[in-house]
Amino acid sequence: MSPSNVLPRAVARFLLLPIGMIAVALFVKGLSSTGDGFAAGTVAALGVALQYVVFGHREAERCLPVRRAPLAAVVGLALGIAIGFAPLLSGDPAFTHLPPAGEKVAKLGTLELATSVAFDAAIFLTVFGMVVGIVRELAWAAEQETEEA
Amino acid sequence: MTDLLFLPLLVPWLAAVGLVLLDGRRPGVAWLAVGALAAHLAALAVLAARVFERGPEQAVTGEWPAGVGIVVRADALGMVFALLSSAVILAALVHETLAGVGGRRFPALVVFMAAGLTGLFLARDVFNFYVFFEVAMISAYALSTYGGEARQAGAAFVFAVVNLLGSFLFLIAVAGIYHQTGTLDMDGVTTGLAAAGPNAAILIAVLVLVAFSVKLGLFPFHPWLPAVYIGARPAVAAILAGALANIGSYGVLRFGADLLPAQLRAGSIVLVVLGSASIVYGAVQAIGRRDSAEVLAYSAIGQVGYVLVAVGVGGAVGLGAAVLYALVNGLNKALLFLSIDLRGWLVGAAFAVGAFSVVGVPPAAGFLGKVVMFRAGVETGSVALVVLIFLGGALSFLYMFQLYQTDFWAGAREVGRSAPRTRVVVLVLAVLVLALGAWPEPLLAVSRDAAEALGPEGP
Amino acid sequence: MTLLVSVVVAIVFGSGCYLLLKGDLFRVVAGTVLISNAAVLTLVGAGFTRGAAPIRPFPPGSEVSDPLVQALALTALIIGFGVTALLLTLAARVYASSRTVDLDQLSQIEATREDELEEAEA
Amino acid sequence: MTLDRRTVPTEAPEARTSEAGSATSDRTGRTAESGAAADGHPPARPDGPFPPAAALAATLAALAFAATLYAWLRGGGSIDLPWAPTLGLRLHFRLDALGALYALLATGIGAVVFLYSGRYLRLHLSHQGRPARDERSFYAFMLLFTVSMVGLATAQDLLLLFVFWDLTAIASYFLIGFDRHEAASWSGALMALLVTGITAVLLLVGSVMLFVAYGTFSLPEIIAEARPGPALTVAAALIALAGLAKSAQVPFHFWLPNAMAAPTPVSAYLHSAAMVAAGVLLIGRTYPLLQESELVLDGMLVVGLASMLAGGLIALTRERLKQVLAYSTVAQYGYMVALYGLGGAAGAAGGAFVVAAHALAKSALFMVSGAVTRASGGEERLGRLGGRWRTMPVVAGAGALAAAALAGLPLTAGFFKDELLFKAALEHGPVVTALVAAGPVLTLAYIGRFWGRIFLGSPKEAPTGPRSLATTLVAPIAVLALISLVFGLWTAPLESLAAEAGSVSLGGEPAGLSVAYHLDARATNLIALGVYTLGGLLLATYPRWLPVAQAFALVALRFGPERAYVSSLRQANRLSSALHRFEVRDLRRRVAAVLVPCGVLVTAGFLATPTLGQYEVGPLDGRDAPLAIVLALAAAAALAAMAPRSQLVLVLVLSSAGYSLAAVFALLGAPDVALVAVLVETLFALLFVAVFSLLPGGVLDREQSLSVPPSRRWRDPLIAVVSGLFALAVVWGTLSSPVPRGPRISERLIELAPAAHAQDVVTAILSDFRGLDTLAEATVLLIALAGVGGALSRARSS
Repeated sequence: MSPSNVLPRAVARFLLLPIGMIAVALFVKGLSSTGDGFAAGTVAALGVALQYVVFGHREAERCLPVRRAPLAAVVGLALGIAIGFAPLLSGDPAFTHLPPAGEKVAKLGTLELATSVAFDAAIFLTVFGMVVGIVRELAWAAEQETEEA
Repeated sequence: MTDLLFLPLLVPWLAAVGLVLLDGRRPGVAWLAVGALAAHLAALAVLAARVFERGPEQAVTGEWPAGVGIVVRADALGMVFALLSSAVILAALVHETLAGVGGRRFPALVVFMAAGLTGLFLARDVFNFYVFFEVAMISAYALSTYGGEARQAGAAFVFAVVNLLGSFLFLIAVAGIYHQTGTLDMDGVTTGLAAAGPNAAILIAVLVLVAFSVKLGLFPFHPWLPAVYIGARPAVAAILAGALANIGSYGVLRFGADLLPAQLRAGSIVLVVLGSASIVYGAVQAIGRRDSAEVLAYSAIGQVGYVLVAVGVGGAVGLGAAVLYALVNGLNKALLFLSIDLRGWLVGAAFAVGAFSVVGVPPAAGFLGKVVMFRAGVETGSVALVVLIFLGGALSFLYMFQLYQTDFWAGAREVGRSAPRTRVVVLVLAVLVLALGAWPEPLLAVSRDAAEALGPEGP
Repeated sequence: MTLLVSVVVAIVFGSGCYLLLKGDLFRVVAGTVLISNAAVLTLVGAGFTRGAAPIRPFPPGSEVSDPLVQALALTALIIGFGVTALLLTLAARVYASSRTVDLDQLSQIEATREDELEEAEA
Repeated sequence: MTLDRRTVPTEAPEARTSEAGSATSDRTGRTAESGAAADGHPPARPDGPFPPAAALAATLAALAFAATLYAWLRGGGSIDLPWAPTLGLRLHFRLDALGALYALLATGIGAVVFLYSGRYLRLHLSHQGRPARDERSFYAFMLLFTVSMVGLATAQDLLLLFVFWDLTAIASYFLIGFDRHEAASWSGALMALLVTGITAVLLLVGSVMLFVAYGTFSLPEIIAEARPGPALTVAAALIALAGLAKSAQVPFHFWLPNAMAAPTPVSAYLHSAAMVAAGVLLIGRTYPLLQESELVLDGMLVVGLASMLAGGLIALTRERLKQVLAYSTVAQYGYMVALYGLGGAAGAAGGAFVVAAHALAKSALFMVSGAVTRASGGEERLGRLGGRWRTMPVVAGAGALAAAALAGLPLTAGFFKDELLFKAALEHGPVVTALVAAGPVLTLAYIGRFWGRIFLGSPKEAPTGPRSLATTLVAPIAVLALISLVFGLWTAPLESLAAEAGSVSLGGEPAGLSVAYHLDARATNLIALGVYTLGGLLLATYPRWLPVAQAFALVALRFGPERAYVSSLRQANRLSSALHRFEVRDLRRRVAAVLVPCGVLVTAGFLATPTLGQYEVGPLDGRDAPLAIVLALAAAAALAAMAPRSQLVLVLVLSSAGYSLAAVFALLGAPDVALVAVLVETLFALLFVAVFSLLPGGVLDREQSLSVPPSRRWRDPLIAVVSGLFALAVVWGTLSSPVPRGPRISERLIELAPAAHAQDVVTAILSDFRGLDTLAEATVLLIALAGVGGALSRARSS
C-alpha cells in the first residue's frame, strides 16, 4: 500500500460507519418497510468487503473481528433453528412466534419486539458471516496464488 | 403431537450446523456425526412406525391456516424414502468414519444432506420442497469435491452446472404452479391443477419431469452422471446413488401421481419410453466397462429406468412397484459402491449378494423388485414391456457377473488388503439385503402403503 | 404484459443457455447467473396482482403487488447466490488444478483419465 | 489375458479344456501357490486323516436322508406358514411322492458324494497347490445345494419354488467356479449362471402370469383353478423352458459340458442327480399345468428327442471322460423330457422312474471318472487310458454295473428306464418309437466305448498317480452301483415311489406303473433286444461311424447354440464399446442433453394439448412504459452478455442485466426483491473479480481467442434459440390465465400480516409464515460457505 492511496483508505474507514448505519436501519425497519435481515447482513458484509479491497486482508483483519465470521454464521443459524423450533417444547408447532397473533407487542421505537425480529437477527448473522467468510477465503486464496506466482 | 414430526428434521439440522465448525478429520467429530445421524434415524423410525400405524401426521408452521404457513406432513411415501435415504447416508458415513475421514467438512455436509432430504420428504408445500431440495443439492455439490483430487473438482463442477439447470427449470415450474393454482400447499395445488388449463398443466408436468429426470440420471439426461459417480469417492458415490437419487424417484411419484395425475396418465407412454431407453442404454454401456465404479454408474442409469417405467404403468401395482424398486435399488447401490475400495473374500461375498440383488436372484432383495416389475408389466398386458424387463435383467446378469469375476476371481481386487473394520458396513448392508429378500413382507407392505399414500392414482 | 415478461425471461434464459454452451468455465458460471435471474423474474411474473409495494399502510385505491411471489423470489435469489458462489469457487478450483479454463481441454483430460482407467483394468 | 477370453470360450470345449485350460493352470497354479504362501497357509496334503468338513457334510446329508425317508414312510406331511401376506405368499412345503423322490435322491446321493469328496478334494487341492481351507466353501455350497434341492422338491408355492430354483443356480455357480483361477472355470461358471439364471426369469414371468390370472402363487390352488387357454399355454411354455434349460436340453444344453470345469464330485452330484434333475422336477411339479397344452407337450417331446440324439451322438465322439458323461447326461435327460412330452400315466410316472435310475448310474460313473483321473495323475483323455481294470478292479466292476444300468441292460434299474420309454412311445406310433429307440442304441455304444477304453486293452502310459486308491474314493462308487443292481432286482420300492410321483404330476390321478421282467415276446422286449443288437454292433464298429458323428459334433459346435451364446456375448461387449465411443464427455453436450430433450418434450406437450385461447398478452398501457423500457434494457444486457471477449466486460454486462432486473422488480412493486437483487448482483461482481484475481493475468483474454470450430458455429446459437423459444412457450403458457380465479393464498397473507406484527408483508412471510423456507435458505448459505472453504483450501494446497 503506497502512501498515495491515503485518501481511499480514509474514505473506506470513514464509510464503515454509514454502511453500518444503513445495515442497522435496514434491519430495524425490516418488519415495517423494505429490507430485512438478509439485506442488512449483505450491506454490512459489503462494508467489510470494502475494507478488504482497500486495505488488503491482513490489515483489514487486524482492525475487524472478521476471523470469526464462520462462527457468526453458525451461531446465527443455530439461533434461527432454536427460535424456529423452540415452540415445539411447549407443544406448539414450529415457527410459532411470540407474542401470538393479535396480542400487544412491546415496542422499541418503531421496532416491535416479537420473536420474529430475533429470527431476522439470526438470518442477519448467518448472511453476514457467510459473505464475509467467502470474501475472506477468496482473499487468502489470492494471497496464496500471488506467493506461488 | 407435532413435536415428533419435526424431530427427525431438527436433529440433523442442528447437529450439522454445529459440526461445520469442527474438524471432521478427527475421529471423535466423525463419530459425533454418526451419533447424530443415528439419533435422526431413530426419530425417523419412530415417526414412520406411527405413520404406518395411524396414518399421516401433519402440522402447519406457526399454527397459521394451511397454505399461509408451510404444511409439513409425514405420510407413508415420504417416510419410506426418508428412511431409505437416511439409512444409506448413515451407512456411508459410518463406512467413511471407519476408513478415516479425509475432509474437514465431510461429516457436516453429510448430515446437512440428511437434513435437507428429510425436509424434502416431509414437505407438503411446493416451494418448501424446492428449498430443501436445494439444501440437499448444494450439500451434494460440496460433497462431490470430497477427496480433493483434480478430477473430483471437475466432476463437481459438471454436476453442479447440469443439476442447477434442472433446479431452475423446476423453479420455473413452481412459479407456474403458483400462478395456475394460487397456492403452494400441495393439497390446494392438486385441486388447482386439476382445474387448470391442459396446456399449462402439461408444460408444468414437462418441466417437473425434466427436473427429476436430471436428478435420476435418466437417459438422455444422464451424461453428467458417470463423470460424477466415477470421480467420486465410494462413500460419496453411495450417497449420491443410494440417497440423493431418491429425490428423483420420490419427485416423479409425488409430483406425477399426486399432483398431476391426469398429466401422468396422458404422458405415461413418455415415461415408459424414457425408462425403457434408460434400462437398455445403461445396461449396454455397463457391459463393456471394466472399472467397478463405471459399471455401477451405468448400472445406476439402467436401474432408475425401471422406477420410471413402473410409474408410467401407474395404478396401485405400478406405483407400488416403483417404490419397491427404488428402495431395493438404493440399498443395492449403497452396498456395491461402498465395496469398491475394499478387498477380501468377505467383501467378495457381500458384493456377490449385491450383484444377485441387482440381477434379481433370490434370496437377495432385488428379486422382489423383479417380481413386482413383471407383475406391473403383465397387468398392463404389454408383451413389449415384459420382454424389455426381461432383457434388462439378462443384460444386468452379464455386466454384474463379468465385473464380479474380474474383480474377485481374476484378482483385480487382490492387490492390497483392506482393514477388517472397514468391511463392517458393507457386510451389514449385505445381510440386510438378504434379510429383506428372505422376509419380504415389510418391503412389500411398506411399498404398498406408500403407493396408497399417493392421491387419486392410489387404489 | 404477460407476454412481455415471458419474452424477456426467454431472452435471458436463452442467453444463459448460450453461455452454458460456450467454451470456458467462467462463461458457464455467468450463464447460470443469467438462468437464475430468468427463474427469479418468472417467479415475480407469476404474481397475480401488480401495484404498490405490499407494505402497510397501503396507498388508498391502488392494488397491492402479490407479496408471496416476492418472498419466493427473494428466497430463490439468495439460494441462487449461495449456489453460484460455490460454483464460482469450484471453477477456480478446476482452474487451479488443470491450469485451463477451456472446456475442450478439460473434457479431453477427463477422457484421457477414463481411458487410463479402462486400460488399468483390462 | 484379456477379459474377452476369460468370459467367452474361444474354442470348442474339448480344445479349450485341453490347451487353454492346461496353459492357464500352469500360470494360475503358480499364483495360487504364491498366494497360499503369502497367506501363511500351506498347500493341502493328499494324505492324512479324513477331512472333518467332508465327514460333517456327509453325516448331515445322511441324517437328512434318514429323516426324509422316515417322514415319507410315515405318510409325508406338510408345513404351511405365512410368508408375505401382501402378495399371499406362503412358506408351503409338502412331502409328497414327487418331493420325496427328489429329496431322497438329493440327500442320499449327496451323502455318498460328500464321502467321496473328502479324499478327492484334498487330492484336487494339493494338485493345484491350494491350501486345505479352500475346501470349506466347497462343502458350504454343496450343503446349500442339498438344502435348496430339498426345498425345491417340497415347495408348493411358485415364488418359493423360484427362490430355491435360483438358490441351486447360485450354489452351482460357485461350485463350477471353485477353481476360480482357471479360465475354464471362469467361463463355465458364468455360462451356467447366465443360461440357468436368465431362463429362471422365464419361470418367474410364468409364475407372475399365473398370479395375475388366478390371484395366487400357490401351486395347488392354481392347479385346481387352471383352465386351458392361451394365457395358460404361454405361462406353461415359459415354465417348461426354464425347466428344459436347467436340465441341459437342446438348445440350452451347452452349459453342461462347460460346467465340467467343476471338480468331479460337483459333477457327480449336480450334473447327474441334482442340478439337472431340478429341471425335470419342475416339469413334474407343474405338469398338471403343462399338460393342459398339447403344444407344450409336443414341444417337450421334440426337445427331448433332439437332446437324446444329439447328446448321444456327440458323447460318442468325446475324448475327455467327463465330456462323454456330460453329453450323456444331456441325452439321458432327453429321455425324461421326452417321456413327459409323450404324456399320460406312462410318461409322468416313467419320467420320475428314469430320474432315479439315471441318477444312481450317472453319479457312479462320474465318480469312476474322477477316481481314474486321480489314479492317473490327472489324465482324463480316453486315448491315454486303457487297461485300468488291472490296477483298480473294484472301480472297474462297479463301473461296469453303472454302465450297464445306464445302457439299460437287464438286472439293473436301468433296464426299466428303457422299457418305460418304449412303452410310452409305442402309444404314439412307429416313427416316435423308432426315434426313441435310437437313444438307447447310442447310449449302449458310447457308454461301452467309455468303459472299454478305460478299463480294457493295454495301458498306454504307466499310471503316475497314487499306487492304491483310498477306500473312500472307491466305496461310494460301489455303493451306488450296487443300489442300481438292487433296484434292478427288487423293483417294488422304486416302482411305487415313481407311480405315486407320477400321480402327483397328473394332479392326483393314479398313474399305474408296472415294472417287472417278462420273459415273453412283447413289443418292449423285442425293441430292447433290437437295441442291444444294434448297440452292440455300433460299439463293435464305431471307429467306422466315428467320422460321421465327429462331423455332426463339429457342425453342432461350430454353428450350434453355444456359438450363438459366445458370439452374442462378444457382440454385446463390442456394441457396448461402440456405444461408449459416443458417450458425451464434455460439459457443453451434457448441458445440451438436458436442453434438447426438454425442448422435444415441450413440443410434444404442445402437440398433445389444445393451445387455443390459453395464451394471453396481458394488459399493457401507457403507464407501463418505464417498465417496458427497463425490461428491454435487461433483455439487451442479457443479449450483450453473449458477445464480450473479455471476462471483465462480461461481468460488467452481467451486472447491468442484474441491475436492470432489479429496476424491473422495483417497478413491479417489489422493493424488497429489488434491494436484494442489487445487493446480490453487487456481490456477484465482487466475487467474480475476486476469483479472477486468483488467475494469472492474460489467461482470461487468451482463452477467448480460441477459434470456434465450424460445426459448433451454428449449433450453439441454434440450441440457445431453441431453449429460449421453449422457455418463452413454457413461461408464457404457465403464466397465462389462471383458469380458476378463486381465492389466492396471497390475499390471506396480506390480511394476516398484521397478526404477525409486521407492516411489510414480504418480511412477514419471510420471517414468520414461511420462516422454515428462510431457515433452509440460510442453511444453503452456510453449506455454500463450507463448500467454498473446502474447494479453496484444496485449491491452495494443490
